[in-house]
Amino acid sequence: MSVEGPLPGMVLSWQLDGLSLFFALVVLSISAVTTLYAIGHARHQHGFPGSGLLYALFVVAMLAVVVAGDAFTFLLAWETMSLVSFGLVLTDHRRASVRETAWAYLVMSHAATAFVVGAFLLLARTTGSLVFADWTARAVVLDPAVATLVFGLGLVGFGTKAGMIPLHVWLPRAHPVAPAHVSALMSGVMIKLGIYGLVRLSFDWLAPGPAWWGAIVLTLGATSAVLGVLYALMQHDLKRLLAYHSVENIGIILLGIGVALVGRSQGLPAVVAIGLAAALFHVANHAAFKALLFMGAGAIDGAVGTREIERLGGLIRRMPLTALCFLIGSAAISGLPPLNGFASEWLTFQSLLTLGRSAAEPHTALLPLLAGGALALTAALAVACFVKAFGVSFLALPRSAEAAAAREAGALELIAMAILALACIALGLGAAPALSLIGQLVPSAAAPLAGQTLGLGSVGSGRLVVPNVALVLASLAAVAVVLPRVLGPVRARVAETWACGVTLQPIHEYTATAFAKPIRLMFRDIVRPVRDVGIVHRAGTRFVASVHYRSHIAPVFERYVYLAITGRLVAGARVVRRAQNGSLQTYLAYVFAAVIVALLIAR
Amino acid sequence: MSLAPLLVLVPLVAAATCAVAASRAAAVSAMAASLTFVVGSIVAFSSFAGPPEHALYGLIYVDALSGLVVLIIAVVAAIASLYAVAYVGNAVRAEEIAPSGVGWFYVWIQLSIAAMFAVPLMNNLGLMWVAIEATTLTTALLVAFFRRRHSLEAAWKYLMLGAVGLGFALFGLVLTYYAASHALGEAAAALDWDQLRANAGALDGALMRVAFALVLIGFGTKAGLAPMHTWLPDAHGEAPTPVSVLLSGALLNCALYAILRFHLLAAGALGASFSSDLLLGLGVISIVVAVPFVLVQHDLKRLLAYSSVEHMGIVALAVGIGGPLGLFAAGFHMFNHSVGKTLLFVAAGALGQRYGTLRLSRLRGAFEVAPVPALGLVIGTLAITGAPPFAPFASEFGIAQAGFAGRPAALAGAVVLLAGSVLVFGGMLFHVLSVVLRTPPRRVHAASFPFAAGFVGLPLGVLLVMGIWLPPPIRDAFIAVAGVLEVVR
Amino acid sequence: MIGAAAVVDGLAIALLSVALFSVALRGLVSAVWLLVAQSILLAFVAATIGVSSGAAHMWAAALLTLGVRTFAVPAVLFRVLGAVALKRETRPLLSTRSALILAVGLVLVAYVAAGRLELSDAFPARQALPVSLALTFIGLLLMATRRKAISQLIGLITIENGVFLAGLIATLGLPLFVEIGIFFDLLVAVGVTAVLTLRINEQFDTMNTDLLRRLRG
Amino acid sequence: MNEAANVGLAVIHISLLVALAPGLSGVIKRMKAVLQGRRGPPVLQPYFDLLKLLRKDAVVSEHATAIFRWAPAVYAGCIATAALLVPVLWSTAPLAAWGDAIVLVGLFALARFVLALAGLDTGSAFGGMGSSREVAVAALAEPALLLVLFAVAWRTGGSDLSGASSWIIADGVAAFAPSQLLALVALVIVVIAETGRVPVDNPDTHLELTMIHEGMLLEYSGRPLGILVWASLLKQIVLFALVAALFFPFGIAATPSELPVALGAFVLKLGALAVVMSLVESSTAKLRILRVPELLGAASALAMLALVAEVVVG
Repeated sequence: MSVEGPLPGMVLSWQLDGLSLFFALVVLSISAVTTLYAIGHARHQHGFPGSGLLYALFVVAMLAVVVAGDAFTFLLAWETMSLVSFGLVLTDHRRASVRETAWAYLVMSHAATAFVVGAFLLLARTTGSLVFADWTARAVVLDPAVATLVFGLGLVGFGTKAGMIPLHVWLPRAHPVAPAHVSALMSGVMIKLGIYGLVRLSFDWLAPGPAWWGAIVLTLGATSAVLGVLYALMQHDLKRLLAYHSVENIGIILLGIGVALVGRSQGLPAVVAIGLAAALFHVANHAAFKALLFMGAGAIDGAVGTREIERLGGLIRRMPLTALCFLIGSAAISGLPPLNGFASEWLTFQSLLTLGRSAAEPHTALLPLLAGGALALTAALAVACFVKAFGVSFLALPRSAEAAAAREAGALELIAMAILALACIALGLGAAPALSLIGQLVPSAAAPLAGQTLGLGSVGSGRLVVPNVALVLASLAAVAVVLPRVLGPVRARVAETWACGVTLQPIHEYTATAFAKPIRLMFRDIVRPVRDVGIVHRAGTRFVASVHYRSHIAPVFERYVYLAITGRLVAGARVVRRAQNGSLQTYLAYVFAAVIVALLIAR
Repeated sequence: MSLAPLLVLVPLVAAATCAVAASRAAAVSAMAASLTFVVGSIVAFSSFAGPPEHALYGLIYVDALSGLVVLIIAVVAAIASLYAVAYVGNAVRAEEIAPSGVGWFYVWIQLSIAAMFAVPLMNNLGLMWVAIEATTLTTALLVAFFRRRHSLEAAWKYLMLGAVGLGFALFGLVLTYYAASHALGEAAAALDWDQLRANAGALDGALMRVAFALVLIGFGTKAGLAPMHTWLPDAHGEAPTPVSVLLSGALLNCALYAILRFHLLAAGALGASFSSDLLLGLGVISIVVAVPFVLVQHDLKRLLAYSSVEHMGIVALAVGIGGPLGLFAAGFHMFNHSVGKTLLFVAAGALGQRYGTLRLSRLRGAFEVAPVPALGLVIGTLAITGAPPFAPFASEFGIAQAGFAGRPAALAGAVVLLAGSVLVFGGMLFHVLSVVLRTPPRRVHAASFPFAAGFVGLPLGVLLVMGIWLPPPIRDAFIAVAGVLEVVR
Repeated sequence: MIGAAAVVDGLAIALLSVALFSVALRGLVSAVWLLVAQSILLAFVAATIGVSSGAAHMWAAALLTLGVRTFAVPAVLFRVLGAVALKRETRPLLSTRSALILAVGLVLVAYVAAGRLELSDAFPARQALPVSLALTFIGLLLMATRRKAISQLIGLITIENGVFLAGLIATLGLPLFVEIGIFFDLLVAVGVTAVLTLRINEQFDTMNTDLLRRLRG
Repeated sequence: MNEAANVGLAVIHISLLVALAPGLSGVIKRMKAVLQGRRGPPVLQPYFDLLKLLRKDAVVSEHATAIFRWAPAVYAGCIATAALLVPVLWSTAPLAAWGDAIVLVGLFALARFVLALAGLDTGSAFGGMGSSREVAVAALAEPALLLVLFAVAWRTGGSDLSGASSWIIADGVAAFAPSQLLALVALVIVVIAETGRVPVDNPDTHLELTMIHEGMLLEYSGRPLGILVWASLLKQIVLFALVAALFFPFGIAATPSELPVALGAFVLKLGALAVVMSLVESSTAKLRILRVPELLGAASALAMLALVAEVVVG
């Protein structure tokens, strides 16, 4: 089915192969749930009149990106997606920071699209057509330099949309500003389309390239993962924290893709399969638990009115169901068994190990294994981050009046969150069937499966059967509870928490800043915290009246990469602007010079 | 008898009646514009379909390319005249224009429309030059219509630079005439475009190189190509909005039309590379020069003016790249830019009248003050800066695709196009957002803007539809235009 | 025939010297008179070519030149000058000496640029084409270095004269109706400029265009 | 080996580890005391403490929620499941068919997650401090642990622990290759950090400000505390078993007849490790929390070195 496009000989066509179907499934399922949530959440969010329409257009645009059959349709859908999400991010445009963020977001995605256009046109130059089918049918025979250029342009273009370090700057600024259901969709699904583009480019349209392509993706993936989670740990706005976690999870997905790329360049189909399966499986998992967590954050924001963790606390008593769903989401994102996060991270570990073992030269073997170390660091930091996020927000005593007065989220919101929570559990326990589905959809991503068991199945290689492990875990937990009863019943008496003899006040509790302090100090060279402490003495005395403490994380990328570029651009523009100095004589001189140059050229 | 001569006649008659019946000049001008719109469309679409036609004893010659320019002028003139009714009414109420001057305003408007229609229709290159000179003269006084110091300054520079440019163009024309008379014999036909185009091969090479160089710089000044563009932001910024619309939407294209005619002659005589490379070079320079002025700008209309410089550069780049796709996209982009820029200037004009100023720092909260023009401004900016799904993206994509598939210079041009459009997108959006959002000022002038939805909705609708699907007649039109512009490489 | 070529060359050189003289001059009134001199010389050139080639329309061109360039245009200029008190050009951007050096340099550039275009079988005036280009350049120089609006207009008319000279000698005159069109345009251009100059004078109560520098960026 | 035998073996496996766990802790305490010139508590003292705790009533904070109540059960379940993954007596660990080294690390992470949350649940400052430091230390220990597992897995064909140990048994002498030595030292440092031994944390003290692991348990009392302490001791013995399995798997039974020999070998290995631990504990002082990263950074570096030596030198 195709429609005549605006340029001669151009056809707007659609294509639906396994990969498109997989991403379409992810888009559809998550947007269905977020729509349900949006309806429930409407009473909090003062959307402008057209926001419902924009939201529907956003979902349609994302679907169109995934099923686009040629470069022009793809770009149409791609940029419409950015434009619409820009509109949605601008929902409460009263605040100047929101406008600034939305503008930065749109300009960065527009610049990314320019890179993608460059890559597409280079491909169109050699194949002579814009239709994707032509690009895959004749494996595009590019000479290496052009192929590398196309891959580089695609990586930058799609990487920016995915939120890969160092192109991630828009993500932690745009997501917290958007309303909950929009940021759930943006973070859960939209950034995955960047991954979709990258997978299409590197596995469908380009012939296998040199191994260092994969190495670069692996390095960028590892950096995104570690830095993403580190910055997340330092944030105390729940949504910014979740946004940085999107950067981290994109890093994990890129690790899978990197493994697949190296495998493809060295002709190891098994490695490609496990790498790609891990990446795609994590795409689905991340979509589920990230959307869940953003909805949770939205529910908290609706109930308490703030997303600042330092002013939450004790919400588990007032919002038990939200707390349960948020807990499941947190456990899933931290990669804890038996949930889906663990299953895909396990697969990513296995893919790194498999590549490490089967790589030809030693030095290509070393990189994936070290990336494995980075992934382990990321997983551990993620646990720390979500213990902080969940613990400080939900447990112990409420730190502010609003938190104390919080009320449970609406029914629809809870249903939406419950669906996704169950999805996390189902995808975890049902990891094997999910992976076999992915294998059928994308043949080149058929993970090594033997019935319920994940793993290569060769002697000594790792194996994982999530349901069985979960069963054993549950039964042993039960035994641990029942066995001591042999020694007779015991009673539990309720008393106050021990606080060195003082009745416990919310002030005694550990704040998020304090919780993250050890890690902040341990990684201070990377994270570079900035701290200013102001002490106000009572007039004329040495006695301290009040202490003012403010700490934030130096926006390294923003200051040294983005503001540097834009600053120089604007400064350069100011210099050039002086050329239009208003005097007719100068303008005549310009015309004169132009005539002289033209005559010289024409001689 | 073809309708072409009517295109010049109707505005002239209207100008005369406006001069006489000054009180009802607005209605006369609006009617004349609608009439020319209808006639212009008929002439244009007949030129796209059939072979080039002659009229008025060979004086008038209409091929597909001139048909496109006629169509553009018809559309832009109609919008400008219709909008002028509301604009001038508001201006008079705000004492910016003396009631006595209203009649003269419409006289000059219709005269300039007549002159603009004459440019693409004239077969004789000399008369074409005369028509372009006429457009300059008629619009010069319009630019200075507001009796403010800035308008006078803008008009003075506009006139001086325009006259100098056309002086050099005339010099080039004389050399072409010499080469033509040398090749075709002494007859008056030596300056007729169709004859010249037919046997351009016989023209002397060395002469045509110098002639094309002079013509390119000369008419380039009128088309606003850098570095001769310096008058453009002053003129478009200070002129009353309907005049800015005419200048930006139609007049630049007339000058570009003249360049394209000489480009075809030079290509015939010297082979395509010389003139294409010059056009491509000027196009790239225009895009590069426009960027800094868009990034740092303090006036809304000047911002739109620099965007016009960039888009004229893009069209020149497209013709320079050449090839069936490149030329198709060039014609397509000419049309898109005119429609989009007309919308933007109308919106800017409406806002300007509501705020009483066009300084970006004082334009705030336009969504609340004037929602329809504000929406038109934002979506128009997104369209004009080449964001899909609007038509300018399709044409710029076509140009880039042709560039990437073309010679190394074309590839470099396409890269500059992509980079330039991103920077301009960022710059313009930043300014427009600061205009549209934020909290509005307390005091705002009252200014009527009738059929606002029509003025904003229609062009946007056209740009949106053509961004996704081109109706067959329009597609054939652009193919025909590409056919005319086709230059055997 | 040969004699005519020499006459035309002589007239061209005279035209060039008049232009160079106007570069050196400061007074506005004298500048207009120099313009009149240029027009008369142009009329003679047209007449000479008309005599030698016998082309009827050359006579018409000569008459037109006399009519428009020698009478109408200066008349407008004098009327404008009448309305303005100050008759002298304020200090131009370049000192007279450096302006003259630059003018001579431009003439050289014109000769180099136009020299290669040997118009073989056109009117055998070797000097005329380079002179026309030189006149154009000098006109542009005048416009670029003068502050008064009127002198910029005079520079503009000098450019028009240069182009007109090229038109005359290169092809024994452009087709008549084109010629008429160009003359009509020149007249209207001068008219419009005069109106603008008066308005500037009325608004800024001086014709010094240095005040016209407020539109920047 | 049919199904019933498997289950039987699993039960023996888990009950052996559960039984020996407090004893191991007692032995280490006793050795430390001897090294420090004092008699020290009887080796069976931990058993008495645990049984006393399991019979006592619990005092639960008013702010405690379901997380506080369910934490002990989940914590114990995780550690027990992890125990089933490590080959101790029989060549293939009971759960070898369903999980591998990475699942072990995952289970430890889940245990830590639950316990840290329980620490925060009651709102006491000490619980918060304990959890914060526990996750911080773990954040540095896990990468080292995983790199060690990768180094071993690279040699033995994959991350399956049982496969690894039987490969090393078959390989024999090569087990003492230099890269393995580096990995062993790294793993020992990680074990010290994970079990809260002296350089990182002091298991015997109740001085709130210095406790990491104990800090989280502060609010627990009675039976839940008993379960938690027993589980953390179980974790310690599992880690020791892991060290044994990965570096000295010799003596693990391949046929039922060798089971007694395997038991003896296992006890011997535990003893050796206990000696090492007590030597380390009594010879070093507790590091400041901000110095711990240097120690664990060294462990990660050693693990990376082992990996490089393993992969590049081969």
